[in-house]
Amino acid sequence: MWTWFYKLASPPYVYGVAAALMPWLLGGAALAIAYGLTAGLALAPPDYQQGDAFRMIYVHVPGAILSLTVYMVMAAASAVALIWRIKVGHAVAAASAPIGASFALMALVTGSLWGRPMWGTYWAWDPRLTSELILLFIYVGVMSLRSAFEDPARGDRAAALLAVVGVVNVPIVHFSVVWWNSLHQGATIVKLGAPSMPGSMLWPLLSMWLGFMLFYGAVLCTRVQAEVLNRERQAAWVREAIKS
Amino acid sequence: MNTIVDGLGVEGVHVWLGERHVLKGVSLTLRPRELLHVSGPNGTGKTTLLRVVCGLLRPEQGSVNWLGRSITTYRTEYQAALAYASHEPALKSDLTALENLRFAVGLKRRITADELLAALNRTGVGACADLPARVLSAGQRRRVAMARVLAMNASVWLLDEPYTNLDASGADLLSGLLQAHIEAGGLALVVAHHELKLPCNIRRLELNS
Amino acid sequence: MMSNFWSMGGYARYVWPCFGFAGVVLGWNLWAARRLLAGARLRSARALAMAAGDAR
Amino acid sequence: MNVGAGQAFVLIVRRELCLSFRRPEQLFQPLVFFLIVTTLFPLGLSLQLSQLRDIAPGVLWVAALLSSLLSLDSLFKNDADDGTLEQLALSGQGLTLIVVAKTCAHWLVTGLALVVVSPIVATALDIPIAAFETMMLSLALGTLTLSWLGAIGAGLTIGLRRGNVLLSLIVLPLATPLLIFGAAATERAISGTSTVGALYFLAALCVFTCTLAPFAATAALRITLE
Repeated sequence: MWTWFYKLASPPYVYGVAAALMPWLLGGAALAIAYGLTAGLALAPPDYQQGDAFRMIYVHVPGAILSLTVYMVMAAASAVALIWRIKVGHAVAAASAPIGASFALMALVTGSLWGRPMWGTYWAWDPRLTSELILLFIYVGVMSLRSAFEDPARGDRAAALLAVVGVVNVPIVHFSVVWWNSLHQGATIVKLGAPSMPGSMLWPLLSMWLGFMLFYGAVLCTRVQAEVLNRERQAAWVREAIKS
Repeated sequence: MNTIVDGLGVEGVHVWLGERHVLKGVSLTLRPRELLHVSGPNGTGKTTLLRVVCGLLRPEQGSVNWLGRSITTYRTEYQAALAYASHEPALKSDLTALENLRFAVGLKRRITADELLAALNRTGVGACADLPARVLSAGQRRRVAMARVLAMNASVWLLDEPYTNLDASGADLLSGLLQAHIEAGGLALVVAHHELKLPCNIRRLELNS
Repeated sequence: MMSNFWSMGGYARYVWPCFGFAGVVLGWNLWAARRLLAGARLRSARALAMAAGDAR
Repeated sequence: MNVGAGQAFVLIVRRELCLSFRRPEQLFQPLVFFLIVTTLFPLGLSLQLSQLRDIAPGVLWVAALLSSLLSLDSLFKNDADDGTLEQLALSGQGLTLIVVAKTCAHWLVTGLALVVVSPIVATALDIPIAAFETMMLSLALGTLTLSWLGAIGAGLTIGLRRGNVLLSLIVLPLATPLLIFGAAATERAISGTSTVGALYFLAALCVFTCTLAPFAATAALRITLE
């Protein structure tokens, strides 16, 4: 009954699929990001409160969403890998961590660049940015733990467990930071990405988000190929795979 | 497929440690009244094999069975029947020899101080019972570790280089204990890089790289 | 018209570094992933060559 | 003849306590560290006494987290190094029971001790006596939760050479909610406002962590042992 599942998760299959998917995902990402940038930077009207500074949300918001999405993918892959002892799950988790961390870093830097004109300071201990920072720390912890082990299989499983523990903790951290923030400052901070946006502002944002998702998929495909190869050096299929 | 109903069976065990393929399909069987002597040059996976048989290391392929059942599903019962002496004596240096035994054996079975003292006396370290383990010599520590194996009343002995640091009388003592254990219906797996001189039936398993 | 676009309503010194940094992150991701894959292929090829050498 | 779980639990706790009291310096070092760190803050800031009271909860809690982390490193590592952890793992008692017993014993000798000395630090930081009760309760809940988070981290970093730094890197981000609610409870107790909300959150975190962390810590130990 589970054979299809294991076939789906078999290293050669995953390697082949990742190699085949990668150019399509990258192409799609390029298209979506190109449209998002043009429409977001040039066509969308300036915000009536924030002026042209609001355009920074076109990279900040997708970056922040992706940093969380990638974490969810990493934790899910880790859980699958731990429970069913599927090596490909570790490969996906190991491939996702640096990508997610880079997105978290992007969200932090772009967020503080947006904060300077809006709040008058680069860092205001805004709850979202603070929990993003802690997310970045958790990413760094997972990556350091994986690389600290001499036995890669053990490093994989340790990092996977930490990723799963982290996924329970991320919402708690976010909630507590929001609670803490409401204690210290009033809700004077301008919300990033107003809830009701006109279409000319919203479509570029959605397009950027889609583009970032596809981009993550493309980079994930490349990285998963590498991680799968690193975990399956002796297998016979590797000979065929690296010839092409 | 050989299902050993009355003993220990290891079937086609493969273990990789990092990049190294340490155990390549090792199989063995061990019945009561049998002693298996595992030998081989350094780095051939003797200790790894022992850790697999204990259940401390999960093999990537293959299985270990006790009384015909896998030790992973039958863990508690297997562990209750098992005494493992690792390469290091596994003593807390701040605890006395007697306390070391009490805290280790006490988790396995209910035991009185007198029984523990008797075990220490049998291995010739009864006089050290109340000394902290850090002041004992390497040979004495080894004897305390041996007393722990005795006190566990286990039918399966898994010993990793038990003759290390023992003097001539200690080695004779250990051989005698092994002999008595086998004759009493126990089974033992001993990792040692030199010959064992015992009157009982010794089977050998030589690991090569 | 064009200079109006580049000045971003006076926010140019925040908007362009922001997009620039995002671009750098995306570029790094692509570059690092390719490099990782190239390295993995190289090591696999070496391991296979060594295994073939052992067999002979 | 078999040893029940309750007896085994008591035996392991006794073993841990016995080991701790044979090495009293290991008991006192984290406490002294706690005292020193809290002394460093006022010296570095050279504040008026009234301002000291404003930063006191944060200082107290950061120092408490850091000093608890110091001793977490040795939670499983000492036993792993001398081989006794293998003996415990093969004792026929479940690994979860061993983890629970060891962590509880660890909290008794570190967390509880920290709670006991915290009034000294609090006095030095000009925290009013009326706030002591809340402060000690919040510290007790917080250190217990941290012991559990730390057990996961300690299990994951057993065999590693630079495990101590990595342990902090892993555990501190997870411990941020503790710091937030703990310091908030203390702060509110000082200013005389209602502390119930923060304490409830802290208690909820503690119950939640104590329920799930034993399984995570056991899994961590299995990964690094096997």
